[in-house]
Amino acid sequence: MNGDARGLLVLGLGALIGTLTLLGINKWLQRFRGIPVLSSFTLYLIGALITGAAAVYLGNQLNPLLTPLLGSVAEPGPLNSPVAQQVIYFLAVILAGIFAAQISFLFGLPVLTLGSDYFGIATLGFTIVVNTLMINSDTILPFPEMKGGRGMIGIPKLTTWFSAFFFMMAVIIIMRNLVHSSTGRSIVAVREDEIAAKAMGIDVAGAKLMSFVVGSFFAGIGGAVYAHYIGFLSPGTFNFLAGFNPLIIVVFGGLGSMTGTIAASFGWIFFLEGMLRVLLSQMGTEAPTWRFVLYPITLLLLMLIRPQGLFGSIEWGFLKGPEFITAPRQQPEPAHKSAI
Amino acid sequence: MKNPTLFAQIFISGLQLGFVYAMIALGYTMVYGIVKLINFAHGDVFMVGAFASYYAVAKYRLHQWPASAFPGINPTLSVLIGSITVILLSMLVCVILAITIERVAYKPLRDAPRISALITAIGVSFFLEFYGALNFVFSPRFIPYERPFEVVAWYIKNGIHLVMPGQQAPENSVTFSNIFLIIIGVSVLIQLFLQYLVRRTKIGIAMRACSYDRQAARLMGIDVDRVISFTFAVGAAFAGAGGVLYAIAYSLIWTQLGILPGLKAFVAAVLGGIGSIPGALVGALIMGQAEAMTMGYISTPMRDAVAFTILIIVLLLRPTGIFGEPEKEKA
Amino acid sequence: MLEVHNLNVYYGAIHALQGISFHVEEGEIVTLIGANGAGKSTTLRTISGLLRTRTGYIRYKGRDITNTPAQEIVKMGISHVPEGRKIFAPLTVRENLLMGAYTRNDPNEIQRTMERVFASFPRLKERINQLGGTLSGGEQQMLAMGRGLMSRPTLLLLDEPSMGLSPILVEEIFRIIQEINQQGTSILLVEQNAHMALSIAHRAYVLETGRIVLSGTAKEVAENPMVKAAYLGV
Amino acid sequence: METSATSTSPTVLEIRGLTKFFGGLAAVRNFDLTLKHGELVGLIGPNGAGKTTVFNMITGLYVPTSGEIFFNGTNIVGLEPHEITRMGIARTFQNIRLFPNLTVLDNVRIAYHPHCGYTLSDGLLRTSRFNIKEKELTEQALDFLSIFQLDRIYNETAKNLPYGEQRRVEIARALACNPKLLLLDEPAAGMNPREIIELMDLIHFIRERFNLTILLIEHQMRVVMGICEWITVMDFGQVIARGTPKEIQENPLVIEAYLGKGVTHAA
Amino acid sequence: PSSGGGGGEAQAKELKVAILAPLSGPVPTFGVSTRDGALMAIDEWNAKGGVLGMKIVPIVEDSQCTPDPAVNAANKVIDQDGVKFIIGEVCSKASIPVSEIANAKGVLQISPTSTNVSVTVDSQGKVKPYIFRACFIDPFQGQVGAKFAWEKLGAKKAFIMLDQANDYVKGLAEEFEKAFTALGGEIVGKATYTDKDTDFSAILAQIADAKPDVVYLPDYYNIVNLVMKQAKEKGINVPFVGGDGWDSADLDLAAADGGFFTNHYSPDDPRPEVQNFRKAYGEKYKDENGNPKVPDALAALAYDATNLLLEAINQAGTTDTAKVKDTLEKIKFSGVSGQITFDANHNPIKSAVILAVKDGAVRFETVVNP
Ligand SMILES: Nc1ncnc2c1ncn2[C@@H]1O[C@H](COP(=O)(O)OP(=O)(O)OP(=O)(O)O)[C@@H](O)[C@H]1O
Ligand SMILES: Nc1ncnc2c1ncn2[C@@H]1O[C@H](COP(=O)(O)OP(=O)(O)OP(=O)(O)O)[C@@H](O)[C@H]1O
Ligand SMILES: CC(C)C[C@H](N)C(=O)O
Ligand SMILES: [Mg+2]
Ligand SMILES: [Mg+2]
Repeated sequence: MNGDARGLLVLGLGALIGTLTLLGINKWLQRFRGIPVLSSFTLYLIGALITGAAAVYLGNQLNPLLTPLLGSVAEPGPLNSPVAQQVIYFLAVILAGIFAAQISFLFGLPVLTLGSDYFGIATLGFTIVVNTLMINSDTILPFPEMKGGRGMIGIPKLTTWFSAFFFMMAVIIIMRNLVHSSTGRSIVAVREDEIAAKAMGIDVAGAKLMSFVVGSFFAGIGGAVYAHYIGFLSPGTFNFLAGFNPLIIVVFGGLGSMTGTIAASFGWIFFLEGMLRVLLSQMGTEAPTWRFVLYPITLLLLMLIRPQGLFGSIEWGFLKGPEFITAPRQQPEPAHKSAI
Repeated sequence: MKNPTLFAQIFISGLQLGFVYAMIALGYTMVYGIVKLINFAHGDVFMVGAFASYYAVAKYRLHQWPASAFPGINPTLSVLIGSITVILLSMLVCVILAITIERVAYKPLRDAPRISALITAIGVSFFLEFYGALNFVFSPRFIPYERPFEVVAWYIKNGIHLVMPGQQAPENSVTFSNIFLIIIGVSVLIQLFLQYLVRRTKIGIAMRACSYDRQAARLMGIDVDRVISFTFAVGAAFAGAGGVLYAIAYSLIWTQLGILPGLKAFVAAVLGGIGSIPGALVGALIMGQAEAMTMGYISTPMRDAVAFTILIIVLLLRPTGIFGEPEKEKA
Repeated sequence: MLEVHNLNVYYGAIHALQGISFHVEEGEIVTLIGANGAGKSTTLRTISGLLRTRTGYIRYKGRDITNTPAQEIVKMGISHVPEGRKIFAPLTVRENLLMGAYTRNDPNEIQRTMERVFASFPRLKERINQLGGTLSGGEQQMLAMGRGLMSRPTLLLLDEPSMGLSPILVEEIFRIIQEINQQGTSILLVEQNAHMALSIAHRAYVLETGRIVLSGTAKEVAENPMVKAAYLGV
Repeated sequence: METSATSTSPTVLEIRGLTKFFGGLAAVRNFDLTLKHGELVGLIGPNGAGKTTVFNMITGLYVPTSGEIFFNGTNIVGLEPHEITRMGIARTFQNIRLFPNLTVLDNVRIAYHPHCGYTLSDGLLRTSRFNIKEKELTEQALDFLSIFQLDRIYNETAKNLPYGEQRRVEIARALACNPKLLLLDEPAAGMNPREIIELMDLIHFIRERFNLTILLIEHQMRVVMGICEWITVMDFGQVIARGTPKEIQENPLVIEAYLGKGVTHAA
Repeated sequence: PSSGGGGGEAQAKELKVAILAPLSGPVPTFGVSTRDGALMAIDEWNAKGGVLGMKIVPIVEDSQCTPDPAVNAANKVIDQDGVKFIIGEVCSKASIPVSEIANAKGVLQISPTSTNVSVTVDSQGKVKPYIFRACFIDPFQGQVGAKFAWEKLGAKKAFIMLDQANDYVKGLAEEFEKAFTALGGEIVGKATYTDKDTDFSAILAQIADAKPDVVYLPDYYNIVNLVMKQAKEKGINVPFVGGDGWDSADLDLAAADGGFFTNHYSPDDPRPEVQNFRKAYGEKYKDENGNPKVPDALAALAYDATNLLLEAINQAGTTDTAKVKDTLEKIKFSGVSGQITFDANHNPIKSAVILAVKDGAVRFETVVNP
């Protein structure tokens, strides 16, 4: 394989991972149209850090115990076999998702009673608080393994093309099924009008919490996959500005459309990374800056031309909801006439 | 308290920070109030204000125009007039910038989903930061800022005394500077002006009317676009003034200097109750003190955690901020 | 005084008005009646500049005001009291009324108009410092009318002023409409309560799915058998 | 017009001493009301009398300052709105509250959420139960829509409908909540006389068909006088009169406060 | 068409060398000097016919002195360009994560200036076989700073300012503290900040309150500019001492006036290697006004590191990184910044200089030998 093809592969993997995270957030935005829910990026971080920390920590603690199982580099033991590693990796990713979901549950429980914009702002606050704590996790919190703002190194790089794709498909299918179920409808109803939703027998707080937690679960999974892809993690990567990226992508793709989110996240990564490569050869030092000059301009133009996003609320192929209306209904005999 | 003078010193720096935040927070509050848009570019307008004054002073020496136009003028008066000119010029630059942004980027999206406008605002913010960072625009670096007037400091110890240039204030004294006084003065004036504008003048009431229902406002004969532009302009003018004072106070500028103060000011506005003008001030002062106290007594890296924890707690206790009116909705 | 010719108005793909023409003369009360979704509100919104027409023209006192922005229309003396009242909820009653007089500048004149509004709606004077949003439905309707009058219009567009009002207030409102009219303001009235509308109007138009299907004096229209069946429920 | 409602029917709703203050203002004061099964009762009164506030308290959107509300014998004061709905009380809103960006069909299907018949995991896994139930409820929702002659526009976005159709969607949606007690807040507002007559028929029809008890707020005297068996009149938060439509129409207090002299021609 | 791929393609005509330098981000002068120094060395080798008959192709990536972009850049050059030799990164906090990747993939990395211990050794204290550096390490640098403060400045009480999230700053601060207290000094206060901070008044108030004899500020020049400017305005006249992070054309000389810092070399060093290098560099690179640029330590070390790498490849006679690394371990190399031989942890033993910022210029103060 020549270098360029390999480059594409790397980019593609990045795009997959991006997609994975973003889907988690899309879910959210569908409900909170109009609010930047930034904390999903934090949860993404939490997911990432938790697997990372667990990997490093457990590695250190269990090393002596596991040596017979792990074997040495020359003679790998049973746990060090690629299969065993992958199994552990899959469990770790799912655990990270669960953990992120739990954190968001605890945070969401009190905060979800806030009005929509205030909720968004509280999550922004949450993002920053968690990020700050992460940066200080080695000095203030008792997690020296996480190395605080200096970042964790040496996380096993276990994410493969296959596993990223697997998780992405899983998330997409779960999302699709959720959105087109009664629960999905109730979440949308809450977004549209809380009071009316209450009057329809929908537990508004519950629905909010539900969507929040599901979104966080996906974000946690995304984070874990990312952690095991990049092999290095630092909280600085997940600051509140970076938290806008998923938001931008989701809006770009079209708020009501999963198809759009998927397309936009691939497009976004190719666009930004591709732009850097192209520019770098021509602009030298200023290339990274130019990239962030051109990128908002593109964004602006797109928003002005298609404010509803690339796909609006169009859904393609198997992402569409199931159709239960069998035959076109003809004008019925007005039933009530008989009652008079 | 171990050391009361240290506390007082920290309190003063928190106060100064708080009043700077207040100047930015007002713009956020006003714009949010009227178009329900978190104008993320506002912090960058603040930055442009700082840069405008930098060019006016360092490149064009505008702060010295009275002295060169009328030789023999009282030097204090000259500095005063010159500095005011610089501030007004920066405000003007910011106003023009903000109106342009509003026209080009936000107005076409007025009927689009709110989130589209928000994304656009983030885009504009990125653009200003990075376009400014190009070498032929401003610079990617930190630039030392030349002040239009000199810092004069006083210390309090058995009365108020002047600190001689180049010398240290005596031990156990609390110092403050003319910049501190100016920031507070300007900030309070702006506050009063706005309060009057919004509560008492026709355009102020029209701003609130537009904020509630634009269609209905148009039926009253209100030129909604003008009112919105006006709101952006007023907010930008204050941010511009804030930018100049911030640059004078910390005397180093770069193109991303608006991000964090912008964010903090926005949070301050929320803390105080977004839409409320006294709320913006109170929220900003709380933010300023929270940060200063954390930096002084806990540790600097923790200050955002503390400030934002306060935000979350306040929101839990008063879901619409300290001065915010409860979200009234008749079912 | 107001002449509307061949309006075609669209909401996206929906063709809401399909070539509407009518006129209102000085001192008249003209009513538009029609079923739900016939396009009555759309007609008013087009006249007051909230919507644009693709074809045709609107003339007011001989001037072409087609597709003029709403704020300009108000200055020319047309005031639109919208469907659903559209009170500024966070503003007090007084501030709401002041907004009605936004295009005017003389404070004394404005004060005088406000007194006249209070004379018509004494309830509003009692509540002058209450927030608009906390008024009851009827009070809000009074405020909306009062606010519409604050610009001292020569033509008042009223969109379903009786909706949601108690019977006694419905009568009251119609009485006030007549009063306003007698003081020299022409009125274009959109109503579901065809009974009442026809009883005070001089002339009437019947609108059906974006077209005018019938016109004439109020009396003629009220006696039309089709109207009787469809709109008067007799 | 005689219906099954008699004094021997069981009590569905009983309100005792209900009071609500907004700040210093008593929007509702010491309000009592009893509804028997199958009754169709009107609640009228001048604007601002507190009628909607009573509805808001019954449905749990406002918490009463004091008083009790018994629904089928249970005190529902303090319950969450969605719990109350699930017990069998559905309503419409005076100022229509549809889910504006959703289709007509989805507006109605949302009301099935508490009793959709499948669990979240069925939905996530697309089990056969999900498919069967979802199909069932879609059919049913369309049936409701067809009663209101809305089935042909099931795919329209709610906010684009004319006012009168929106009102009908709202009633259809309330019915889909599977209520025993239906609260209608000014259902005829914005309808023309012909549509009002149709609406009256509809209200009758759904009461029979779904075995409902209905409490109705309305300013159109034709509706109230035409279909209600009993009427309660409020003013300044208090009950000023109760009785049959005929009695109410002749009650001088009501005429003075509410009906005015010209009432006769409206009925 | 590239030939990057797997090991030992002897017939390759090109040798790709990646240069990871912070061209943008908080400390761009580090990146520019490093790139220029490395490219100068590569140009010189190419002029002489390359190494082992191969033309050297530099691949410059902007790593921003920030872990994530640096890791991405490293992944890109390794996976996409098939690079097997990396010069960089400059900053320890970026070099450390890069070293993990490089070491795991058997890519040889020489950091010219990353002084933190963890660059070449892992968390268990074992050396990373494929990672080297061309500079001294922080335990030594911290010691030099402490000794200077204690002996030359006569300081008894020191105040330390540090950014916890920067490996270099944190490490150096710790080493300084150790050395200074060992000498008998007292640390009267420690304050942390982040690299996002611009307002240091609270810390400066603490300093004024603690009345130290010296403030140790081992951060990069961007932070130094901010802090010292505000300190001057607060009337704090205590001398500041720092590390090699101060070395930049963008150091605000007025603000930093009266400060001292430890560094790898001084361009005023009269040794002919230094003066020849300075001259050649100045001819090749000009500043905005067209005057010859004076190479700072970053340029000198990047130049040395690149030469070191190419020399090792030359001596090993192969581009197999396993062999080159063995050669490096035993190499004796004489560079602009001094003699380089590696200890067991792949760290060269080198002397340090102390520079003083005085009256708008940076002046050579003393040399300190290990
Ligand atoms: N904002 C809108 N978007 C799309 N279609 C609209 C919109 N507003 C109105 N319509 C459509 O335009 C047509 C005319 O509506 P209009 O509101 O003018 O009717 P109306 O006669 O005032 O009815 P009503 O008595 O219910 O108020 C209707 O078919 C309606 O569905
Ligand atoms: N959330 C609230 N806050 C303050 N006052 C309120 C609130 N809701 C209702 N009110 C007041 O309570 C009184 C009763 O209001 P309510 O809406 O119940 O009247 P109503 O009888 O339904 O009138 P209408 O027929 O006009 O709809 C009114 O004076 C109203 O202003
Ligand atoms: C260029 C130098 C200031 C880099 C520093 N020695 C570090 O390790 O981060
Ligand atoms: Mg209408
Ligand atoms: Mg009501």
